[in-house]
Amino acid sequence: MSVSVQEADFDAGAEIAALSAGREDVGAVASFVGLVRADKQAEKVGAGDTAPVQAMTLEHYPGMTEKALEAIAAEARGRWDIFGVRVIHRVGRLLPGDRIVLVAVASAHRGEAFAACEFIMDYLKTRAPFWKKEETAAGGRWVDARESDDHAAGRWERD
Amino acid sequence: MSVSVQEADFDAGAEIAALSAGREDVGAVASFVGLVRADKQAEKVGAGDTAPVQAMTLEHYPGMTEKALEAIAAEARGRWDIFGVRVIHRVGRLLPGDRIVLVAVASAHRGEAFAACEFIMDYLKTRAPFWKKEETAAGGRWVDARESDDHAAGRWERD
Amino acid sequence: MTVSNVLCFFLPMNVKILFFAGLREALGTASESLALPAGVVTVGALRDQLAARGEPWVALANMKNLRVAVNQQMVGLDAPLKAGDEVAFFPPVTGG
Amino acid sequence: MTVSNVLCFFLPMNVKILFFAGLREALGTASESLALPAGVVTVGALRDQLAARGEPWVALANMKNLRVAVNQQMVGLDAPLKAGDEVAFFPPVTGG
Repeated sequence: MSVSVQEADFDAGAEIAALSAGREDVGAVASFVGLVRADKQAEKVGAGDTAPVQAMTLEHYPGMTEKALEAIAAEARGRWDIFGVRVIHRVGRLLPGDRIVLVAVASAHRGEAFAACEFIMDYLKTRAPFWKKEETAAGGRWVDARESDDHAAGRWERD
Repeated sequence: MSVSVQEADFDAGAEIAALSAGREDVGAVASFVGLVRADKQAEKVGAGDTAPVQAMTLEHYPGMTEKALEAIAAEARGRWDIFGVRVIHRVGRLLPGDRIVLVAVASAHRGEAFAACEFIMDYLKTRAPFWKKEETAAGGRWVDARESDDHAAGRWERD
Repeated sequence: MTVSNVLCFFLPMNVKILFFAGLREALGTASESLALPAGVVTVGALRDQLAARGEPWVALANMKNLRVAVNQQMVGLDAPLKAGDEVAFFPPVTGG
Repeated sequence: MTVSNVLCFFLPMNVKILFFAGLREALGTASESLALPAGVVTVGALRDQLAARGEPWVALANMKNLRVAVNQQMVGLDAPLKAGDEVAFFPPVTGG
């Protein structure tokens, strides 16, 4: 289980390969890469304002961020029979098309790998202390949290 | 939308990156890599036989395979708002730890990317004409279809 | 009458039959071209016709979960068959 | 009495307070160290104490969906607070 918060970009293929390297029991690696969209702002401020995002700055809470990501990965390991988890989240200034986050999960079977990967992304979106500030021609603007993200994370709550 | 059936290995990172290259509207790339497990045979023949898989040979139906994969990808594009799909399935003789299949899906949002990626894998498992033959110390053996795969594909059936 | 005219007359009466995986091995052949016998108008009838050849062809009748494709589309045993079709028999698929 | 004895006595009375993202910008500060006032025993009471400073601190009271972490764990406003804690106030998170 490995979590990184870093300014540097990552190589998704190398990270995915590392999860099964030297092993013969991994049958499935599910992964997710999140990227900066230029059209994000348009969606937030309504049809009238379509200012494209020119850049995005990711702020985080050093120390707590790593702990939160470790806790999310540990929770996934408790719920599913998975062999390895890799989470990389970038911080600092990013441009449209840049990679923001990688989540990759290795398991024997695809069902568990997919479920754990989606679970980690959903929880990361609501529990890990990162904040995005978008720059458009109109200035900078902190991104509002999405209700749909709370909803997505809520799917995994146990009764 | 792009489908390949090939003997050669693939670079998952390069394929994932290609789905968002030059675009600023892709916010999410979900992907899956399937690999040869050495312990596959043990699971199939019961607790008494734990002969590890030494190699696996993948046979396919040239022509139909590509059509089936294209049809599965097209079905996914009809169901979800996704921008790109990449499917690579290897054939020929593979060893434990070798990559077998890649499915990667790009979308604006992670929910659609994950759903389409898992849908394509589930349908590929039941609709695409590939057959696996495992080699163990005890000889060669064609892999039986799994009921759980039919069940997984059945989740996506519309009423 | 030229040779090509003769070919045009006879070839469309044939179906191309393919076998894959364990079935291919059991039958000892990957494909054949067969003049579609009179009265064989469905995939199931063709399967029965082949199985009636005796060993090892009875495998086609005995196999649970036999899968069939006509012109590279998965179909049921009741699917219609016509001269010129490509018919494939195989076990349930196990890729991915 | 040595200097180190004095430090041992006074430092644990402080809480470290952190602010992030839009809240950090609104307050014009990222962190402060504060002697925990008598009677302030919950995160909510600390929030109220800070907000009572007036502008721009009232933002802490006015902000919908204010999130709080104590010692790097997300908690509710009713969470207990003690000297030596690290308290962080921030808007809902938006990473990923």
